[in-house]
Order: sequence, then C-alpha cells, then structure tokens
Amino acid sequence: MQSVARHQRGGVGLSVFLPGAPQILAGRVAEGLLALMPWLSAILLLVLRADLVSSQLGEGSTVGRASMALLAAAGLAWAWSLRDVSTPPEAGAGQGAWVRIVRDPWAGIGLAILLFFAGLSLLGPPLLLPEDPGRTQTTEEGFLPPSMDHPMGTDNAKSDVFERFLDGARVTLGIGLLAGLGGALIGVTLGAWAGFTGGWVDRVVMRCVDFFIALPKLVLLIALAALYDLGPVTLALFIAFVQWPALARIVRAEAVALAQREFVHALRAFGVSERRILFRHVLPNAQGVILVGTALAVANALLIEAGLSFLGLGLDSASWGRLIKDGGALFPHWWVGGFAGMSLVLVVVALNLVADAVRDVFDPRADVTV
Amino acid sequence: MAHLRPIRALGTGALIVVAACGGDAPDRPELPPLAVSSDVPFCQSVAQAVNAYHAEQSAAHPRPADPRYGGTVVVAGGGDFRGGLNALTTGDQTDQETELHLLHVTLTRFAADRTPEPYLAESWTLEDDGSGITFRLRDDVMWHDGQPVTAEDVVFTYRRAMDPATGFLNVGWFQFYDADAVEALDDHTVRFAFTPHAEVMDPFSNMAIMPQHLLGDVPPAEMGGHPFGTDCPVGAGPYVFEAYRPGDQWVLRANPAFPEDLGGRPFLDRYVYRVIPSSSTRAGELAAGGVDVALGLEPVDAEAVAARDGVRLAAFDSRSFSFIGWNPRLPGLSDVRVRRALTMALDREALLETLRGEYGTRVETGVPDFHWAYDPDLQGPPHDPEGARAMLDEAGWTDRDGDGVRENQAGDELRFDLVTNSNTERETIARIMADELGDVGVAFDLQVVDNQTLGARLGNPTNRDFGSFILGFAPDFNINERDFFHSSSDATGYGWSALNDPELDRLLDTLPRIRDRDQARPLWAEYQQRIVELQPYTYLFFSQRLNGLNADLAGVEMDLRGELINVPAWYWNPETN
Amino acid sequence: MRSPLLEIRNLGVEVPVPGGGAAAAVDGVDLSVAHGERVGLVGESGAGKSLTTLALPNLLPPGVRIRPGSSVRLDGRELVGAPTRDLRAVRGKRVALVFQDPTHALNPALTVGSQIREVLLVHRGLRGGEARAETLRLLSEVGLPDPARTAADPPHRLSGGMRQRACIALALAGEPDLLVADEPTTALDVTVQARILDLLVHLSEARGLALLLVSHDLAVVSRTCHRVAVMYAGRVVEKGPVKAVLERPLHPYTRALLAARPRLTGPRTLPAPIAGSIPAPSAWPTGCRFHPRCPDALDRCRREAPPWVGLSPHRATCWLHWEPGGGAS
Amino acid sequence: MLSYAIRRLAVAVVLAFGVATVCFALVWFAPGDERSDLLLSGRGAVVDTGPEPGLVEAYGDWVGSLLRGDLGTSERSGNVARWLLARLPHTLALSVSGLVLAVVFGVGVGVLQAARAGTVLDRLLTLGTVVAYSAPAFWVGILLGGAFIHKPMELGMEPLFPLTGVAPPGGATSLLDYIPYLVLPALTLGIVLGAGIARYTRAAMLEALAQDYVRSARARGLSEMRVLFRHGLRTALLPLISLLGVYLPVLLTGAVFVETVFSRTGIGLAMMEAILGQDLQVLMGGALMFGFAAVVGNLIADLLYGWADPRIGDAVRG
Repeated sequence: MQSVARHQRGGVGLSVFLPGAPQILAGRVAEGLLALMPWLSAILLLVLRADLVSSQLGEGSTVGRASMALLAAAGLAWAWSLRDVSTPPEAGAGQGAWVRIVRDPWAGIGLAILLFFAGLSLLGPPLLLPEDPGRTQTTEEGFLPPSMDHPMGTDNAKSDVFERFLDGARVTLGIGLLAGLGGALIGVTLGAWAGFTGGWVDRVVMRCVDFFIALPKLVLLIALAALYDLGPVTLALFIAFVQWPALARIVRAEAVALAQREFVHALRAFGVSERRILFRHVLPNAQGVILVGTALAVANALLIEAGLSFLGLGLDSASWGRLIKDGGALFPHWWVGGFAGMSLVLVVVALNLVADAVRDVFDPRADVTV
Repeated sequence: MAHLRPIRALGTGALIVVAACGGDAPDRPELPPLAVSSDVPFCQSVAQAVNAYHAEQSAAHPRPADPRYGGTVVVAGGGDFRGGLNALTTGDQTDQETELHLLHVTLTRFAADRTPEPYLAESWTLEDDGSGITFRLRDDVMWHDGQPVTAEDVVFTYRRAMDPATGFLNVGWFQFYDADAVEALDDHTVRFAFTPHAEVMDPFSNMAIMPQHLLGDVPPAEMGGHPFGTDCPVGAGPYVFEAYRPGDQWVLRANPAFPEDLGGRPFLDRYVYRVIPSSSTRAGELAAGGVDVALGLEPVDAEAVAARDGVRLAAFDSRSFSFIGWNPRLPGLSDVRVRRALTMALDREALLETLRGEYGTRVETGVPDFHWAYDPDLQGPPHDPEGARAMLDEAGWTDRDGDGVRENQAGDELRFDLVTNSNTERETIARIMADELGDVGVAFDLQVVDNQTLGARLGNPTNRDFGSFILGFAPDFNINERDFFHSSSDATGYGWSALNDPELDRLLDTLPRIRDRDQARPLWAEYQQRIVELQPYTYLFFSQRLNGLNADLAGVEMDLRGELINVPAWYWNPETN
Repeated sequence: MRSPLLEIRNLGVEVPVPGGGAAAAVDGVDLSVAHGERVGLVGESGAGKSLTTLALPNLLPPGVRIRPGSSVRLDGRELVGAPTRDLRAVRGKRVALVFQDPTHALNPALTVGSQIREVLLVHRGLRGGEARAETLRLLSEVGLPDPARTAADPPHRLSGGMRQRACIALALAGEPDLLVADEPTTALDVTVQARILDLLVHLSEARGLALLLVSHDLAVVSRTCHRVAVMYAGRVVEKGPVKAVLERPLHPYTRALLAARPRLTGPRTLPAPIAGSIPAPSAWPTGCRFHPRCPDALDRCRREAPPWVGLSPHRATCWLHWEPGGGAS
Repeated sequence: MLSYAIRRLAVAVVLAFGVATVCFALVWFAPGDERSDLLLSGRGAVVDTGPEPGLVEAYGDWVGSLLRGDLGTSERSGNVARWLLARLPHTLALSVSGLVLAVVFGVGVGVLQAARAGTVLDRLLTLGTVVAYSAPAFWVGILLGGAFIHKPMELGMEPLFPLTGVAPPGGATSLLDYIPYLVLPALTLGIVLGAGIARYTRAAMLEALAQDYVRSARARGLSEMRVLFRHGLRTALLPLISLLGVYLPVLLTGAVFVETVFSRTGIGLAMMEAILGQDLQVLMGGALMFGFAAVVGNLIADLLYGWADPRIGDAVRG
C-alpha cells in the first residue's frame, strides 16, 4: 500500500529518463533492474560506439542485429516502465508465486546479475569488441593493467583480457546452462518416475542415486575428462550426468508425498491415466523444488566446468576457469584471472539467491542441498 | 619458517665446540649420519653399504674448519627426475646435469673454454689416425658404497649405452663406434675404437659412468624402470644420494671421500632439489626464502626477482632452443610448401618479443650463433600471412566448405594434433599459434602433457601419431642433427621429423666425418640453407636461461656448459649475515 | 493470611498481527494462586490460557510481548520487566512448567537422567553421585517403576505417560513452589490421564506445592483443583471455588462448556456443542466478547463490556446477572 | 546397533565395488588402443602375446589384483599403490584439518546466526555464507594466496605463509613446524565447506530452537548458552553428521583443487601430474583411492550417526 503511493508520485517523470527506477524505489528491485539495465546499456553503447552502431544498424551483420536487439530491449523497458507507473497495481491483489519471487529484493538482484551476464555474453562480443570474435586481439604490450583501451587489461600473451573474458563467458555460461538443465531434466524425470511409481523402480533408481551421491564426482569427471576427448556437448553431457542424482532425490521425495495426496487418488478414481496424473498434476505441484534444484544444478555445473578448465581439462577454447588458471597467483597481475573469478562467484551467488527466494516462496521449510 | 638455511658464520673456529657452547657464532650443525632407506629388495643392501661407507668416510674426513663449509642449498626446478638418476635412461636437462656434475662422474669435463679437461680420466691419448682413444683412469675415485671405480665400469656404461635395447637416447654419439668399441686394457685403462670423425671428445664429458657391480646383472631392457634410479642411485661424484620424495624433492649429501684433486668434499653439506612446477611459484619461493636457487624462470618472474633485495638474477646464454616440430609423415605436413606456409604464418619476431623480451635470440636452424659453424648470412622464411595463404592455395589446400579451415580435394581438413608440455611459455605459444594459423585457415587440436610424456610420445619410433609439437632442445657443443633429419633416423628416438631428402642425407652423412673445421664450414652453411628450405621445424628462438639466486650464495658459475657445473664449489658467503 | 504465592494483575499479552501491529491475546487477566493451592484455568483453545502461563516467567515466543502495565508478582516480587538473569533464577527453581506434549518437551538426543541432572546442577548445584541419587529419587517419586533404567533411557523409549511423569520429575527437580501444568494430560491416553492427575494432586499435597493447571476440560479441573478460572477471548469470565462454579455456573460460556462435556455418569446425552469458535485476537468483538456465540445475548452485551457480578469468591463478568446498584461486594 | 552397523557395512562394500567398477569401465571404454592393455599389464608385465582377453576376463583379473591391494604398476611411477600412499599423508592432513575448520566455522557461524536470527548481523552473515558457498575452492585458494602471500610480496614484505604446501626435508621437525604449510590450504577448504555447513546449521538451529523441548529447557531456567548448545545445537547437529558423509566427496574433490593451487604434493596433485604424464594407472589409482575414501567416510558418518542418535539403533532393532 505504501508502494502504491510512491509508485505514482513522480514515478512517470522518473520513468521517462530512467525506466525501472521507480520500481526499484518501490522495492521491486528485480523488475526495476531488468528494465533499467538494457536502457543504461543502450545509452552507454550509443555514447561510446555511436559510429559503429549507426553504420551497422539495419545491416544484416552480427553487430547490426545485436544493436537492434539491445535498442529494442531498451525501448520495451521504457514503454513497460511508463505503463507500469501510470496504472496503479490492484492493492493487495493475490500475488502469484512468480510475482512474489520477482519482487523479492534478493532474488531481484540475482536475476539482474544473471540478465547482465547473459546480455554481456550474447551482445558483448559484437558490440564491444573491435574485431571479429574468436580472434584474440594482440596488443602492444603484455600485462597492461585495465584501462580505457583494455577494460580488463592484457595478459602475458599480450591478448586483451576482456575479449578472452567475453569468449569465456559464452563457454562457461553456455556449458553450465546446458549441463545444469540436462542434469535437471534427467533428475526430474527419474525422480518423479521413481517417486510416483514406487515399487522396484523406485528402489532401483534410489539405489543408483545413493551410489552416485556417495561418489567423489568431480574426481571421476577429472579422470573422464583426461581420458576422453570432449567436445562442448559431450562435456555438458558428462557434467549433466553427475548432476542428476541430487535432483532426482529431491523430486522423488516430493513425488512420493504428492502421490499419497487425496487428489491423486481422486484423479485415479476418475480414470485419469497415470502419465497424465504425473505430468499434469504431480510435477506442476513440485515446481518449487524442481526450480530450486535446477538453479542449483546450473550453479554446480558452472563450477564444475570452470574447475575442469582451471585444471586444464576443459575445452581448448577460452573459459573463465582457463582465465583464472592463466592468472596464476592473484598478484601482481590481478586483472588476468580476477575478473573471471569474481564473475564466476557472482553468477553462482545470483543463482543461489534466486534459488533461495524460490524456496522461500514455494516451501519455506524445504531444505534442498545439491 | 624452518628451513635449514644456515645462519651465516661471524667468525671461524672449531664449529662443534662453538655449537656446543651455544654461542651466537657460526651455527651450521653437522648433519645426522646418512640414512638412505628403501623397502625395495634391490636397494636394501645397497643402502646399507652406502650408509656404512659414508659414516666411515665422514669420520675419516671431518668437515674442514674453513667457514665456507656447511649448510644446505635448496634448488627449485620445474620437473621431477622421473626416470631417476640413472644416466643410462635419462633424457631431461636438469636430471642430466645433476647426474653429470653432482651424483656421478664423467671421463672428462668441459673447462670454461669448452675444451675437455681431466676428471675421472687423468689423461688420454688420441691415436694419430683418429681411430681410437685410450683413457688412463684415476685410482682414487670410489663408488658411494666404497667400491673402487674401475675400467670395467666404463666399459659397462658405454656398452649398455650403445646397446639399442637399453634405449639410451643419445645413441647417435656412437655412430662411428665399432661394435665392440670399448675394452678395458687393465683395471684403470680403457680404449675406445671408432672410425675417424669430428668432435670425438664430446661424448666423454656427457656420459656419466654407472656402477657395473650393481647394474651389471640388470638386463638392458629393464634399465628404464629399475629402482636403482629412484630408490638408491649410487654414483661416484661429489654428492651422495640421500632421499627422494616422489614428485616433490631429491636430497643429496656431500661426499666426504671425493678426491681432493677433483675438488674434494663439497662446501655445502646438503643439496636439495625441489620440484615446483610453476615458474612464478619458484620465483616467489626464492623471494620468500623457501628456496635458494630458482631454475628456469620465465622473463616476467625473472624481472620480479631481479627487482628484489637479497636475490640476484643469473641470466646466461643456454644451448636450449624452442621450436615447433612437424610430423612429415602426415599427408598435409609432408608437403614442404605447407610447412613453409606454417612458418610464414607465424610472426616469430613478435612471438620472441612477447615471450622472452630481451632474454632470447631469433634462430633459423639448430646451429646457434655461438657455434663455430653458424652462418650469419642465413635468411629464414619471412612473416608473411598473405604469402602463406597463397602457398597453401598452391599446395591444394583451400577452404572449400567455408568453415574457415582449409581442405584438400578429398575434403580432409588441414587440421592436426599439437602436443606440448605443460608450461606457461609453451601454452602461450600454442594460444598465439591458434590465432595466427587460424588466420590462414589451419587448425589444430592442442594436447598438453608433461615433459617426460612428451619425450616418450615423440621418442617412440614405432608410433608417431602426433601432428606437431612444441619442444625445447639443448644440443651438445658438437652439433649432429643426423638423429633428427636423416632418412634413416625415422627409426630412432629423435627422428620426430625425419625427412626423406637425399640432399640433406648427403650433408648429414658427410659433416660428422670432416675433422677440419675450415673444411667443414661451407658445407655447414649449405646444411643450414637446406634446413631453412625444408622447414622440418619452425625454429622459434634460443632462450637465455634465467636463474634466480640467493645473493648470499657464492661461488656460483653458470654458463653455456650448464647451471650445475660447479655446485661442489658453491658456498654460503661467510662475510654476509 | 499469607500473601498469595502468585499474583497476576491486569496481565496483557500482545501478539503480532499478520497485517502489522499487535493485538492483545491476553487482555487484563487477574489471577492469584496461594501457597499449596491448586487452581485451574479453563477455556477453549485460543482463549489465551497458554500465553498466560508462558507470560509468567516470560517464555513468550519472539515477537510476543507483555503489555505495559501488567504485573506478575511471585511472593510479592515483580517479574514483569525483571532482567533475564532474575527470571532464569525463577524458572524451574520457583516456578516450573509442565507442557502438553511430553513427546516434544524432552530433548530426544539426551537421556532422561541427564536432562534431570542438568536442572539439578543449574538450580541446586548437585553433581556426581549426589545428582544421580536425587535423579533416581525424583523418578521414583513421580511413580516411574524402574528409575535407574529410565534415567539411562532416551525419551523415545518411554511411553507417553512415562514421559509425562519424567517431565514432572524434571519440573520438580528445581524444588519449585509453583507448578504450572499446561494441559498436561491432553496428549495422553484416557486411562493414563487420571493417574497423572492423581500424581499431581499427590505431589501438591505431599510437597505443599501450588499448582496452576491449565485445561480445556472442566472435568479435569474439577477432580484436581480448589479453585477455577474460566477464560474466554483473552479475559477471565468467571472464577470461583471449583464446586460452586461447576454446580452453579454464572457465565453462559461456563454453562456451555459444562454442557459440552461428555458425561461418564448420568443420562447419556450427546454433548451440546458451543456454536462457532473463538475469533482471532485482532477481531475480538466489542462489548462482551462472548456475545456473538451467546444464546442469551442482550443488546447491551454487544455494546458494553460486562462488569463483575456475583458474590466473592464466585464471580463472573456478565450482564445477565447484573443488577443495577448491586454488583460487586 | 550391531545389525545396523552390519547393514551399513554391506552397503559400503557394495558401494566400493561399484566405485571400482566405474573406474574400470572408464578406462575400458575410453578411446585409444593402449588403454585396455594398461589395465591388463597392471602387474608390470607387458602383455604382448596371446589373444586379446575379453571384457569379463580382464575385469575379473583386475578386481582380483585390486583385492590384493595391487593398484598396478606404471612405467612412469612404479608401484602405483606405493606411489600414492607416499603422498597420502599430505592429502589426509589437508582433508582432516580442512574438515575440522569447516565444522568449527560452519557450526560457529550457523549458531551465531540462529541465536541472532533476523538481525543485521544474521543478514550479513547469510550474504557472506552465500558468497563463500558459491565460490569454487580454487578461487578461494587463489584469493587467500593473493592476500597472504603474493600481495605482501608485491609490497616487498615477507609472505605470511610458505608459497608451497610441503616442508622441505628437515624443514619441519615437529608438528608445529608443519602448521604454516597447512594454514592456507586448510583454510580454503574450511571456508568453502564451512559456508555450506553454516547455512545448514542456521536452518537446523532455527528449527531446533522452535521445538517444544527448547522452550521446556528455557522453562527450567537453563542459561541461554546451555539452551543453544546443549539442547538446540545437539539436535541440530545430529543430521549434520550424516551430512558430513555427503560432504566428504566434496572435501576430497576440494583437495584436488587446493593441492593444485598451493602445490601440495598430495594425491590430488599426483592425479594432475598423472594426467599430464598420461599415467593412466596413477590416475585411476587416485580416483579409486578418492572413491574408496568417500565410501569409507560415508560409512563412518553413518555409524557415527547411528551411535549419536539413539533413535536410529532402536529403529533398526525394533
């Protein structure tokens, strides 16, 4: 109710210049940041690289497409913010779980961080780098500290660290996402199946889960990565493969509980098929734990990918882990590995914050550890 | 921290008495008796004998009162001596130097002017027609277990080295030796017989003598993994093996019985070699006092070291050069135009500047500028990416499917494996290569292994499944690249890039036989020219060796001959504290 | 006459309300317990009985607080606003509490004996053999058959009744003057309930222990206590000697409670349920708080809070019995 | 309790067997010609004649030698078991001290947070633990190394701890001398693992403190410390014991990274060297050792749990 008042007072004016800011002031950090970020990025880009954008806009080039995407996002954010502040929200209207997650300030910050890195890794290379991506820019000197020319300095091979950082973001975040989602998919499917079906299926799956959970997974992954030549997809697959048991265990517990609920018996009595009950009724009710588990699985997968690259076992291409490895001891050249290390922690923190918020909203008592 | 770095003496005097009084004067406690131990059956009796002999000799030769005696030096290097300190199976630079100059002895050794001087051999006679040499051995050199070193040991060592079953890497040294070239004339006289050739003296300073009474029964093929090398290596040199912690450190102890004429007991009581893989960690440990000598620093770390008090940098020309080797057995790399194009695609000048800064020199062949046969007028392939592209086009490699990598008519990509060892410099080279070769449409898959594995991988004549490799190599003073490039070397350990080029074969066959340098010089120029044309390797640079030293460590000599050449003469400066 | 052991005056307890702010869940309760006296506190759940007992040594959950102006005196010493240190010296030592559910009131990870010894150590400084002997004595005093074994057992090995006995032993360990038992028999089997109540009466008489027994069941109170107070919606609505209140209840609520009681003797009629339930503290009605559920509610009941009526010691707050000019004696 | 222990032991044996099988499968199905040969030549002799043995035969052979405690012989490192055992103390010292620190940190912070739930301190610590929990061990190690070793050195001061993780011979004559080498590595593991334990402890403590028996304990006049630690923590910690079983694999994995960062020549670093040296025997030996350690750790955690929580033993007996 307080927020409504603040919402309208001067909100429209502020929205014109800083879409999202009124929402942030009203405590809706996530929505606000989500609107503010593309807006600020677009302005920054226009200030810094107006020439590039104007020459490429409308062209079919990567730069042109990326610029259009960013400008469109900024425009959308602007329109949404204006509309949002000029229409007062229905007071105390039943807030759905999703709205509550987005309006949780910590989750908001987490989502904003994730969006920031997603945008950076997708739009960054075409918009922020002078040359075509993939080609490491050789500079005049090695180990230059960060400057305007080299926002993250240069490394021992005289490469621009920012460029390597952006490449690494795509590898690390991409594989992390792929592996996390893959693991979640396997885990949710097996867990739900086992928990819902029960009987020997449940026993077999859960014994497998127990077994996998007891293994030092990363050590085995290290051995695996050393023995096999891994491409991006196989690497993601292997990481996914060590991710699923934790999720399967959580989802199974939820499915077991749900399978005993009366509405499930009722559905059966109505002749609804088992599969339909599982997918249409049981799984949606477990969305909280599934979401939390997935976020944590992605976080874990990121850490594993970075860890393998750090040990020199990941892909040949750049990765944040590789950058951290190349950074070696933090001093004196802290910028080589520092940005990647900090970003890695930030992204994982963001995922954890979102997971925590989801957990609080869906089931404050659930304790999910992956 | 509790290192055994001695507190430097303020004055001289009877050390033991002073220590007993607990005064604040020189305090370099005598080390406890040598206690080599092992649970390997072979080594148990050996260890006992070594311990007993060392105790006996320590009593017989107490540490002199000279304040330079005593203390420990901790030397850090990047790799473990995996094959152990067995000279017959070794191939790596630092362990070889440890064998030649610390644990074992050689017949001769190089004086400062790189000419041989007496060591185990007190004199020698080269036969006039150049077909044989006779060494007279000292009779006062003892194995560390108390047995005397005799001509039989020399015969044993050279025969094993020449036996292909042993797998001795530098078997090429004995190219001109007769089948039963080595014989003992008496207990202390040995004769070698060979076809006359150039630089005959070279092997005698590079081949450490191994104990026949311990290894005589070991079949040549089992020499490689024999526990002698790691658990109880016995030598006759100024330092005695004390302990080995795998992957971590080697500890050697001063040999009190080492003959006075050869330098006698070393000043330092203990020599510790620590394995610290990262150059920056070695430099850091040096600065922090955890080690006293940090070997093989990378330039960025060397400069950091040079800027600190209490440590100094020893930068000196080494014999070691870095290169990218190509496997000419592969379809793409067999084409000389492709190899030339690869070299031209690389900006080697920038590479040297990036990696070594001032601590390195460009090189076009394996003949270094300090060598008498060096041709100063030699011109290597220029850095010319455009030219490289054209040359690849001409060789039939074009990007037919537009994915940025060239293919031949059959549709095979110009893509190969690149193997190298784990080391920042090499990995950086690979990274830069990926960019620059990528620019001309060539791709490779990087494989990082360790030193020893890289050697084993390349040195296996029966399975050469690599495409290319980045390697460093330190030739002897006597350059003989027959092992590398001769068509017959395909079947030997060093023949990674063996070419099938009659012209080169002719030069390689002729050069080692010419004993007169003036006569050989024009042929050497021709040889270097041919190497540049054929580009079996893309030669990168000769590196200066960069070693960080504790400033209080005195008497250290390091030069082209090596960095451990005079360890027995190293001492802690008694003047400083 | 000695001053009462416990004297509660105008006790108010505020609980947080979901929308923000606070509401008085206990609102102006007056109650006293004399030395050795057994007093029952009766009402439906939500009446504020438990909060009243928890407020005594201030064991209220976080966010719940005692309203200013309340007074709880123990032997004349004010406990409201007393520092935690002093309160801790009261808890267990002067006033001991026994809770409804013995299963959860005992720490499952510790043996019964060790939990008793802990109190002996803290309040009486007993340790070693002395403490062990006293533990066994206490356990046998509360009628546990094999004290030595019980002491060594973790709580989950005891039956519900034994656990409650153990809880009582724990409560006695500090040698308190007042035992506050909050629904001590509700979680137990009917057959066990009576024995626990007998035990409480026995202990009270043997030790001169005062007892404040909280229950929703008038029958429990009737067989145990000397006096009873009936609570409704945060207020005491009727109090007096047990016999008088049970035989001639003044307040319609008390009557309803009596009617709702299942009878073991006499004509077997179905208990008459009280329509509706106690509203939440934030939504308490004006006037007499019972009026929405009162079959005899007057107009006045809706507007004005009723005064105390009846002859001391049996009194109630109800307009039905109010006679202008009469009232309190 | 005994039947419980036997049951857990049986599970552990099955797990260990599974670990071994996974390791075998990893190698057997890996691409490359010499790999299956390596498994067969486990005992040093090179298999050069005779028909290629089948999967079953090779597996049986391999398990057989494993049961004799034989991890095979590698050309590069000799007897693998001996090679790894020589480095076990470093890993063991690191893991144990890291675990101790993690429990001390984690439980301490978690209890503090629960005792001060809802305060600014609690929120700050929550944020701190989320960050520490999200940081990979190698990055924490690098940060600690930067702060205590490399930054001081950059400033020209003495580093606060030795750069590399093991003492030279004669360098550490007593246990006390060994500690400086252990501080940062153990701290790294302690922080990373401790953050998880803290998060868990806070939640468990809050739940425990909401229990009736905690209120009962307060009603008995026990001091807040006593209530927190003896009644709240004790129950909250019970599940933590079994959680430690889950953490053990994490701990061992962490050891690989920490050993790499601090150049501690433990089993983790041996495995990394083995990878560079393509020393399959040592790599698999290390993986097996870590796997078995995890199984044994789980077993110990289970048994401890059964011992610490009387309900478990009874539940099984009943």
